[in-house]
Amino acid sequence: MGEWILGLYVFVLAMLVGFEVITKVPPTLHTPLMSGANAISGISLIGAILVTGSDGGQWATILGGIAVVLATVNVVGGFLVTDRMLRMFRRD
Amino acid sequence: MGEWILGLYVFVLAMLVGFEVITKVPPTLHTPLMSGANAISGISLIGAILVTGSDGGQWATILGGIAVVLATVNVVGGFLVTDRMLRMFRRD
Amino acid sequence: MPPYVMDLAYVLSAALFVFGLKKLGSPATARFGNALAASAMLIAVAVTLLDRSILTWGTLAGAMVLGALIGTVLARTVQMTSMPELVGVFNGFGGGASALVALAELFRVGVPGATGIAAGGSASIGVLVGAVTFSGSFIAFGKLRGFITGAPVVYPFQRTLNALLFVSILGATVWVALGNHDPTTLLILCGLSLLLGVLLVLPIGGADMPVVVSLLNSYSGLAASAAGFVLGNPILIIAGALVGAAGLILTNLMCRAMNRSLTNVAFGAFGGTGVAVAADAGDRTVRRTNAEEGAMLLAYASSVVIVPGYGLAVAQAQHEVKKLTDLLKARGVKVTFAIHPVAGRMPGHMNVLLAEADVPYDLLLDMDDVNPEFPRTDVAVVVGANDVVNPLAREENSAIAGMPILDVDRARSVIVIKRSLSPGFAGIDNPLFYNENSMMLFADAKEALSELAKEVKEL
Amino acid sequence: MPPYVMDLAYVLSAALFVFGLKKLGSPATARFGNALAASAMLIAVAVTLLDRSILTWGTLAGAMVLGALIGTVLARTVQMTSMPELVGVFNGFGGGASALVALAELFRVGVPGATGIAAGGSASIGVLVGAVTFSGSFIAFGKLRGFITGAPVVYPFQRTLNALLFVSILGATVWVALGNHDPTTLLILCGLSLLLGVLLVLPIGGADMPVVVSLLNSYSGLAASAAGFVLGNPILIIAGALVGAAGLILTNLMCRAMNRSLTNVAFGAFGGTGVAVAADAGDRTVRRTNAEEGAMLLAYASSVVIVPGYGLAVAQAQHEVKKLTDLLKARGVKVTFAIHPVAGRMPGHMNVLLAEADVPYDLLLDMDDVNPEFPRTDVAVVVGANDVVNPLAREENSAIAGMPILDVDRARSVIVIKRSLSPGFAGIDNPLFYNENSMMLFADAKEALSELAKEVKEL
Ligand SMILES: NC(=O)c1ccc[n+]([C@@H]2O[C@H](COP(=O)([O-])OP(=O)(O)OC[C@H]3O[C@@H](n4cnc5c(N)ncnc54)[C@H](OP(=O)(O)O)[C@@H]3O)[C@@H](O)[C@H]2O)c1
Ligand SMILES: NC(=O)c1ccc[n+]([C@@H]2O[C@H](COP(=O)([O-])OP(=O)(O)OC[C@H]3O[C@@H](n4cnc5c(N)ncnc54)[C@H](OP(=O)(O)O)[C@@H]3O)[C@@H](O)[C@H]2O)c1
Repeated sequence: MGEWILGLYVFVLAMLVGFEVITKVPPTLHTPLMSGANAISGISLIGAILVTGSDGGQWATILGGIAVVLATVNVVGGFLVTDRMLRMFRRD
Repeated sequence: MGEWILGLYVFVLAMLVGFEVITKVPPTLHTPLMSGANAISGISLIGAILVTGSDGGQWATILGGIAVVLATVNVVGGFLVTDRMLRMFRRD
Repeated sequence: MPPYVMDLAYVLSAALFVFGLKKLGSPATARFGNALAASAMLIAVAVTLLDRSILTWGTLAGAMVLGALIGTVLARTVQMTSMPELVGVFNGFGGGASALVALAELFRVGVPGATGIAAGGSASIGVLVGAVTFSGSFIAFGKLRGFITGAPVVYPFQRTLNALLFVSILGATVWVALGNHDPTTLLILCGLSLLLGVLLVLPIGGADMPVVVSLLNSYSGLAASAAGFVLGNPILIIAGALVGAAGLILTNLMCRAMNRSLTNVAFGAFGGTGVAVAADAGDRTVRRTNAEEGAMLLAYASSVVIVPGYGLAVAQAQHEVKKLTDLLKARGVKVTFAIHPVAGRMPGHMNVLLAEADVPYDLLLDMDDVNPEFPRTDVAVVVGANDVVNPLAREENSAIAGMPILDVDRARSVIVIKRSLSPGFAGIDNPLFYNENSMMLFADAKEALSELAKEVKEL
Repeated sequence: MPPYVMDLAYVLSAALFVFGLKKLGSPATARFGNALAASAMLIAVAVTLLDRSILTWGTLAGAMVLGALIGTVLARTVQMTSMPELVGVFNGFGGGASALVALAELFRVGVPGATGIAAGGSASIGVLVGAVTFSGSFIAFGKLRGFITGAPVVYPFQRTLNALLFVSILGATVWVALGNHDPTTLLILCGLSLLLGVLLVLPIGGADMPVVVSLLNSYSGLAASAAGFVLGNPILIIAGALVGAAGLILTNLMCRAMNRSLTNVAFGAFGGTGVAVAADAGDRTVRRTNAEEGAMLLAYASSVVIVPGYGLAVAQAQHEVKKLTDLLKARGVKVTFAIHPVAGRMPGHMNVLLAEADVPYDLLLDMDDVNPEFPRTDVAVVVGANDVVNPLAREENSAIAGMPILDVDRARSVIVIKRSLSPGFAGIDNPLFYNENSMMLFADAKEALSELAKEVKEL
């Protein structure tokens, strides 16, 4: 079994989990959920860190550095803004 | 990343899928569901085939051969009996 | 076939298992789900046979044909009422197979596949869990069949012995995991695990066996997963983990339907089937009736609700009840069945039983739907049911307090068909029998029902 | 730290992402879910920083601090009404990062990690999907902000051009996948993908942008997954796939709440916000009212339902509506809000807006709960809503046929606050305005509401 095919298993299973986990979400939560999921997709930050940190030549560092900035904005901003939205849905 | 750790990912994700997939099952279906899941757990047949077929010495063949018999009973019998049960839940 | 086609076929099989399991959980799609799971298995087996360098075709083919034959015969011939036993047996086989695979791999290559401790660990866990499943399932089978006493088995020094066993198994598992797999150690691990399976299930009451089988089912999934780790085969890991998780959820659902917790089942609450507390009739009297009077009551009623229970299954009276139903319907009587979720000795027991006799699915009403109907029901016929209609459940300090029951005592009149006043599974008396509007028809369910049918026909 | 601790930390992080996403989907636990997902991210980042042999700490630290700063400032300062834009921007950044990671890896090692075509393929897919997400998100941003016309952009040879673009991208992707990653090819692939993103989003109406952002969100997950394949990093694969799947489901849910299909959104149905079909008043007349009369009506009503819409958001009148509510409540009037699922321009728009003004969550009623109340309502106040209260939706061949609406026309009287008779998003006339029991209060929502409040206070 190659590493690649195991990756494919992981991908397929994660997709299935993703499909199952989100079922009935009330419209009120659509925007926060979208925003939270969006912050999770900033996971490419990990990739960006690996690429930048590994010292693979000028290009890799430059592209990786930009990627780190973009992904960090996505992650930090995404989670914060989601929390800000959700804080508003309070009950009296 | 070792193959082992990827296996762990696969395991954890599959467990999560398993938990999500079964939620509210009416009591009527408990027995067929149990029986169907039981047939799936006969998947060790694949392992038994690999062990028996690979010609790894007398012991492996004997143990493997018994395993193949047991697992095949589980798989074939399990799916058939589940179907037999489910065929009975018909609507007039 | 190029290797990546194989790999993709395995991935497809994994996805089909998931969909199959999902569909199995809902009534309308359950049969389709079972077919999906079966095709997933077929794909996985076919790919394995085609792809891997199979050397010893002879043994393999023989073993598979033999297994398929046994499986088919068992599946086709078994009585519907023996389903839980059969599932238990199959389950034991699956667990046994996983244990053997792990064992064979340990024999074959010492530490197989991947890195040391992880592989060794999963192999020894595979042997342990698989063997526990195997022996535990057969004790459950014995209890369900009645070979082994249904009552919880208790003996002196039980706790000390169990603790000792636990420690030794832990030791053996770690020892094997660390790379020591000479045959002696392996046999000791096997033996201890088999013993553990026996000792875990023996103390549990016979009627709780369906829950035990479901739990062992979850274990057999985990054992298959462990075997998957040993061989580095993802499809085993996935299918095993799916069953492991789904089985756990299902076990929980089953416990909840019986209004009990898993710990309560595992460590015994009210005894097993064998425990028959003498009926404490006191100074209360029951009203007896016979088939003739019963038939009159039924034939001239406008609505009848039949409440089947464990006794219907024991007497195998499903065809008789169907016949009586047809006769009454022909006379214009509205007949329905009230199905309690834990009537009988396995979930869905009554449904399976009545389906076997071709009682239309639509006539079977769930507890929540039928309870509001009882006050408007002329006659409720309780056939071999007891605990599920016991009004004591409404009292706070009874053994079955809190269990939801069928409110038959609210019907205009109640005919109870059973052989005596002896209690049911919970071993407690039933005040229903002494009610003003209750009549006892003491007889075997099969006989009573066919007599009733005969009398109705003659009216 | 031994390597397996790292590995286990990654596995833990993956599981936390799943739980976080699950919890995010239900109102009571959403905030906790977000926190879970954030801690999963923290764990993953910490493990990566600790474990991997990071060489160029300087650039890395600088870039992270910069990103965190920008993210924090944006998240804290943005107006609640600009949320969809902000999410769009963040999303674009995430997609861009994934594309850059794939690109950098291609630059760095030629074919990275695993075997040829698979790795090359995932890299080029990563670049493609990431770049589409990036440029598409910024067009969506522009449309939401109004930099770019909200109307669907149409130009000659649109189809031919798109087809050509598609073919060239397909060619470039395959070419790169096959192992050709000289800078020129990569730049061409990048450029074409960016163009594709622009051309895909441009033709979609401005008001559909929330759906587009959600779809692009799903893409950015897939891009992260692709980057994960490139680097052989399972946590990227998992988190990416989760978002990919969840985003798809969410997009579907959003479409369903608007009673449209995804194809319908993607290929334009009724135009964008800019399309203002002239109101065809014909010979019908409307009854006008003013703040004084309106205030009287409200103050002496016993029940008032306020129906907020897009105009409330445009006018930023959430605080004024809250003030009016408080004044009315002080006078003993029962005030509630009727929230249509697609009122405004993003799902939950009204909830977010009213929450910002501290309107208690309990006062907000869903469409299904409030509709039966209208016949018992004295005054319905429609504030900057139009399509969601348009009775034409009940007619079969109108542009919004079948869209469920709020039945304000069944209230005893209706006050409609908007600036003119011009139509809303769907661009169609609204017969509600000409009803007998409707009164139009032509004004900006903010002004009208504060005047009403002033008049109520003076009564
Ligand atoms: N469904 C499940 O999954 C499950 C699993 C485990 C435990 N349980 C437990 O099992 C019980 C089920 O309740 P239930 O009301 O169905 O059964 P029950 O309470 O066990 O009562 C069955 C009755 O049937 C009578 N009976 C036995 N053989 C008969 C025959 N040949 N003809 C006529 N009557 C016969 C017995 O009385 P006589 O001896 O007087 O005839 C007995 O009282 C519950 O306590 C439940 O918690 C259920
Ligand atoms: N929620 C979502 O997720 C979403 C997403 C995409 C599309 N949509 C669509 O958007 C529409 C939402 O319906 P809606 O009723 O909320 O809005 P609408 O139908 O678009 O109507 C908004 C009305 O507000 C008025 N308005 C604008 N600015 C104003 C101001 N400053 N003061 C007072 N009034 C003002 C406008 O009339 P005047 O110009 O006369 O003032 C306009 O008719 C639906 O068609 C829905 O399908 C919703």
